[in-house]
Amino acid sequence: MSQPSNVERDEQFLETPPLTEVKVPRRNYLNDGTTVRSWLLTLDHKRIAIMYLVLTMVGFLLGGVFALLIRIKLLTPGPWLFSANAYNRLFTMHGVVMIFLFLIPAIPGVFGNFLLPLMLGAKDVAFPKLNLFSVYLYLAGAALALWGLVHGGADTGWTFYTPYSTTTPAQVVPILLGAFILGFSSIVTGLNFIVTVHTMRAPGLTWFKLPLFVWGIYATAIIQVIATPVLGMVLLLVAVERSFGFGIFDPSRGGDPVLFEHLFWFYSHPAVYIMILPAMGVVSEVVACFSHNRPYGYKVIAYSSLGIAFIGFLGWGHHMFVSGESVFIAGAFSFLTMLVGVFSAAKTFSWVGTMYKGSVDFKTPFAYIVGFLFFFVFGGMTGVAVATLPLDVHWHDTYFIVAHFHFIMVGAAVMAYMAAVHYWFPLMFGKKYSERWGLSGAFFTFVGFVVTFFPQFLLGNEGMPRRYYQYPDHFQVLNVVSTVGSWILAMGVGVTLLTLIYALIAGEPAEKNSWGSRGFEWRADCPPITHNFDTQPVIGPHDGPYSYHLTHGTASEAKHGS
Amino acid sequence: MVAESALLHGSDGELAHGPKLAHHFETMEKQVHAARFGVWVFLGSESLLFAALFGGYSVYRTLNESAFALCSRELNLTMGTLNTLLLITSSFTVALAGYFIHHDKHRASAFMIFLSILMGFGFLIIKGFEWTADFHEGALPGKFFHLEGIPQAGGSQFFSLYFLLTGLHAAHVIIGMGLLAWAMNKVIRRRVSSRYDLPVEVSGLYWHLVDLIWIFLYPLLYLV
Amino acid sequence: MSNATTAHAKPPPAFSRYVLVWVALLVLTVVTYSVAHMHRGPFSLLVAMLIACTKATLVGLFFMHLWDEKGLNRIVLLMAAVFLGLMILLDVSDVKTRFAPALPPSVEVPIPER
Amino acid sequence: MNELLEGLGGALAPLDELMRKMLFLPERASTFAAEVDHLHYFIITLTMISSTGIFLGALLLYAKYRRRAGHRLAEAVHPPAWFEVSILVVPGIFFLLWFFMGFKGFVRMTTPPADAMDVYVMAKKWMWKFSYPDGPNSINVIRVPAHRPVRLLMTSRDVIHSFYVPELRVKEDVLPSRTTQLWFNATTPGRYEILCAEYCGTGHSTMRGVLDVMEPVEFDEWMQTQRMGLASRQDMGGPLNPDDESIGTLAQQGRKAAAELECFKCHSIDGSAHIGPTWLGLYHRNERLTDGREIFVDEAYLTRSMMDPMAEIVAGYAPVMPTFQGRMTAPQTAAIIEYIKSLQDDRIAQQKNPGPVYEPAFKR
Repeated sequence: MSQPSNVERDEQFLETPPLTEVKVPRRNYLNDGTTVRSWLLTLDHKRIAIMYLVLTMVGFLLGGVFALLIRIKLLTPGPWLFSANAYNRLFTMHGVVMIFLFLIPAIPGVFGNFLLPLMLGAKDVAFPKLNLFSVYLYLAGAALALWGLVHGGADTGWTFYTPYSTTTPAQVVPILLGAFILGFSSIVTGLNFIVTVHTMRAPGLTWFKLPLFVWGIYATAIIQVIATPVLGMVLLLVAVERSFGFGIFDPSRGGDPVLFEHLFWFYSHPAVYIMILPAMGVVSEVVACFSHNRPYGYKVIAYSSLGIAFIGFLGWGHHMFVSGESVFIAGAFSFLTMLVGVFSAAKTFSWVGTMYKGSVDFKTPFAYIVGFLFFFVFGGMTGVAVATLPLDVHWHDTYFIVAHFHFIMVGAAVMAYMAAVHYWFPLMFGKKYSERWGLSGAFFTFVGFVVTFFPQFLLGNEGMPRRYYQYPDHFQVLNVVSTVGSWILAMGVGVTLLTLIYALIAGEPAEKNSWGSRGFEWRADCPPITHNFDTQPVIGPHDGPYSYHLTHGTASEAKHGS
Repeated sequence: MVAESALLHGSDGELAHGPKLAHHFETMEKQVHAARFGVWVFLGSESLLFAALFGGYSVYRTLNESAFALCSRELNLTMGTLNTLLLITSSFTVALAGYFIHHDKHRASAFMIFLSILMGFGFLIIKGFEWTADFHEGALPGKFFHLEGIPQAGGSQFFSLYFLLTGLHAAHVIIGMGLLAWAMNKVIRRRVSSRYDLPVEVSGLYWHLVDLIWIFLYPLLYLV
Repeated sequence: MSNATTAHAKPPPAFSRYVLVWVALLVLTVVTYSVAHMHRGPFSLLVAMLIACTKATLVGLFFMHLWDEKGLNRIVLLMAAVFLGLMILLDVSDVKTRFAPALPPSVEVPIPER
Repeated sequence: MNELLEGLGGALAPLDELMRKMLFLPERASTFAAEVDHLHYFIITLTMISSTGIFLGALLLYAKYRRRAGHRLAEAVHPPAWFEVSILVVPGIFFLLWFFMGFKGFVRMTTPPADAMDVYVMAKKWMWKFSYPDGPNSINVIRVPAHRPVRLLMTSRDVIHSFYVPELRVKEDVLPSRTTQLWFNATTPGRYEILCAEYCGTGHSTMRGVLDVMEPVEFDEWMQTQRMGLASRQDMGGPLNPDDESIGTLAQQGRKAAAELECFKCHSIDGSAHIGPTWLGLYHRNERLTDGREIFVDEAYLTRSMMDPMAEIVAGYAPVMPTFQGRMTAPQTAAIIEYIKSLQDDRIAQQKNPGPVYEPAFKR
């Protein structure tokens, strides 16, 4: 097959086919083999993405139920509804399920898998069998963790601090091994994405023509590959100490619990960047598409992703300012943490700048992103505030910290996840969701989120420590407000879920590229065929992921004539 | 796309059937490049599996410097040195295996891999002797540690780390030997040629990583 | 398209190079063994680590063919080492500058010569 | 920041009080509470301004560039260089400014003054035990004098706890089998709740103590009565059981514990030679060890020599002392050390007990 000459190739992609009547797309990856076996043993990155979507959504709902139970108990200061032990198991499993089963695998697993090959113009990820293996690793890890939960659960908190985690009679080892296996699923996914980005790019697709979502996933993959093995070994050390009495962290035998905290947070701080970097990638894509404008400072965003990935490894000590760490090293960690904050701030200004001189269309994904902007800036700056030493002395292990990381994990990462689901819904399922219900779901999620977590900042200021089953009475008012907020948040998530499920079943088919995006993934059909593109896409010299300033445009504008 | 079919049938052309070109790669050469890069990233992440233990080792060594020195003298230095020489030589033979496969000398290459696996067994056997000697001596990890003359704090930490580090390394030696056996099978069955030697190279790289880690373990554990 | 030139474009390395590296590794092992038997000064750890690093780079460059390797494969192990060194640096400096009684009770005993 | 506000005098006090109420911050009962709060206001107002600013900026840009009917091509707009540089540099400057302001205060908050009064805190699963060097112990209630620096030497019997008094803006984890320190200078007398801030199991949320800040005069009287009470109950010796409410100063409990553990078989307390070195005047003395090293006798050395006596043997003494590792509980160790510290011959006894040597935060 001779290579088409440059000019000829450009025309082929400049004219988008005129808007023909919307018919059910010919066979695509969804209806290409519908036996259960074809799904369970699929090597198609898109089907693996759908499997991840279902699994992580189950994890998200399970974690959400735990959260609602915790909030209900906190309505009253005294013992009520269930015992302290049950409460401790609840918040532990809320942490473990939400972090290891949803937040870390969700955006890389679902959208990384689905979109990376499409955005790179490739047929699949570099190692499809390895990709399927990562799904089954995820299933094994999740099954082990839930088995541990059913047989008594752990009451150590998701941080497993020794010597409590090595001495408590609860079922900690299965959950540790579950998290260990989930770690490997994350490493394998990260490895797959790094190799894919390096070797599977379409002809003409240089590094700085990559969509910013690919930069986000690439930076996340680097962290996954480097940080997760350390967590795997630390959890193994705790399991070994519990079962064989190795005494690595046993304080009476010369062990140092602060060493455990060092090794644990060496992974767990970069892990929060594993959660937020893909979300940032989604935000860059959605803001660019809905303002029909190039990202304002593409290089700043791209380099900031890598900056966060590498400098993010330096700041883990800010979790231990008051846990017996030396004053000097606390100062060093506080300084290094400030550097990471700079990259996030730079990205935020670029996103807002993207709307300058664009033509902004307020649809559901964009609504989530505007919410993301406020929560991410507020959550991020409270994070930098908590990295200021004297304030952390007052705030450490109080509800201020709980509010801070929920602002980032729920306010930023989950909002971006919701934006991604709505934005790529037509591409993934070829169906349209109802805009009205989508926006109302988003509205309830915002209101519920603010009413739930804003009072927790004030609780933290007042000095209510975290993980408290019973609390002093003067904290009750804010706790009640927060619990009511959690109900509104649950309603918001419920409405969104129903809207999407309804659209899946009874939504009318979406025509190709309904948002008018110039992203590479939108050049495939909605939903794409099994090997993504009929002909190998080639990126012309001045074509790019955000070429909104060029003549070619979406089907809709073909009608109006540009 | 014409080039890659030539790739499969090496000069001597007696490949039973070469590796399958996956549908999502344009050329065989890109697939091999991706595989090698993937193996390298895997080696980087696998070596970081030891990071937590090296971190623990360095912290506890700064805390009880002298206790670590005393414990390290409890270990059998001759066996440790022998193991180091064994692993280095096996790394050498694996490298030779790669060399021979470049020159399509399948039998020599298979023999070299066989030698390396043999040395791997030797390493494990010596390790077994060392561990049983430690068990009898009482140089055991954590709460089982009862060596007199060595302060409790340093001693139990050293031997916990010793057993964890050597145990994890031994596990990697076993995995490495499995990979080498898989590669040897490929060489004997002439699945590989000078054009396509990925299995030999991948198992070689893994074995060299295992040797690399032992090169650091040896001075840290035996020569404190 | 990434310039994936195959590693074998150049002539494959000579046999003698492997033997040379093998001998160098054996010599370095003997060196580190004998250095450990000399007086155990504050620098013994540093010397042992330097020797181990040279052996590691030898294995890495010649046995693992990083010498004639293109592209990112070269820096992967280096990055792993950098992050490991970073973690150890910060952990040890914390332990060194911590409030003395907050450290695990450690006991200094006189170390006999080997 | 702090000096600036004091300079403005009362003018800002109502605003100060309003901000504190608005942010639900507890009262200020320690010297550095005010400073922490002012830094808090500075940072939180910046956070509020920037997040609402960015949010409103986004809404404004949306309003201005709303997608009107039809679709026009976006101009190719490139961000000016100053924009790309400033979005990195400006936040960087602010964050580093926060760091320097914070670190200065943190060093002062973590370096106790030399004249601080020591109190030993022992945290146990779901309760606090306090013992004064030469005063009583008590469970869950600690009395401290106002306007005087107090240093808490804290250790835990089982898992990590954390001593946290919101009103004093102080918090420090309590690590098992080692000692962490925390100091404060309480300003307003009152009873403040002590909370455990590090998760420690079922009773984590009910592990609450009371910090009773008393007027200095009142505190001295209380301490006197306690000591006198102890003197009369001098001989009612009972075995020192760390769990029950025992009487006598920590030093006296140390004497009882030493008697119980037969320390006096080898150590004299009146300076006379014996199998082991005499305890009289042992504290804060330079000792020469068998291997020629010179060491300074402080708590760390005393603990080490109790836990592993073979390590550092004083020159001229036989290595016969058995190890007490595992045979002595932490409070017994602390009590014996306190007793050894109290054994100064009369010349030394008159001057105020200098208390343990404080290393400034940086020197290990």
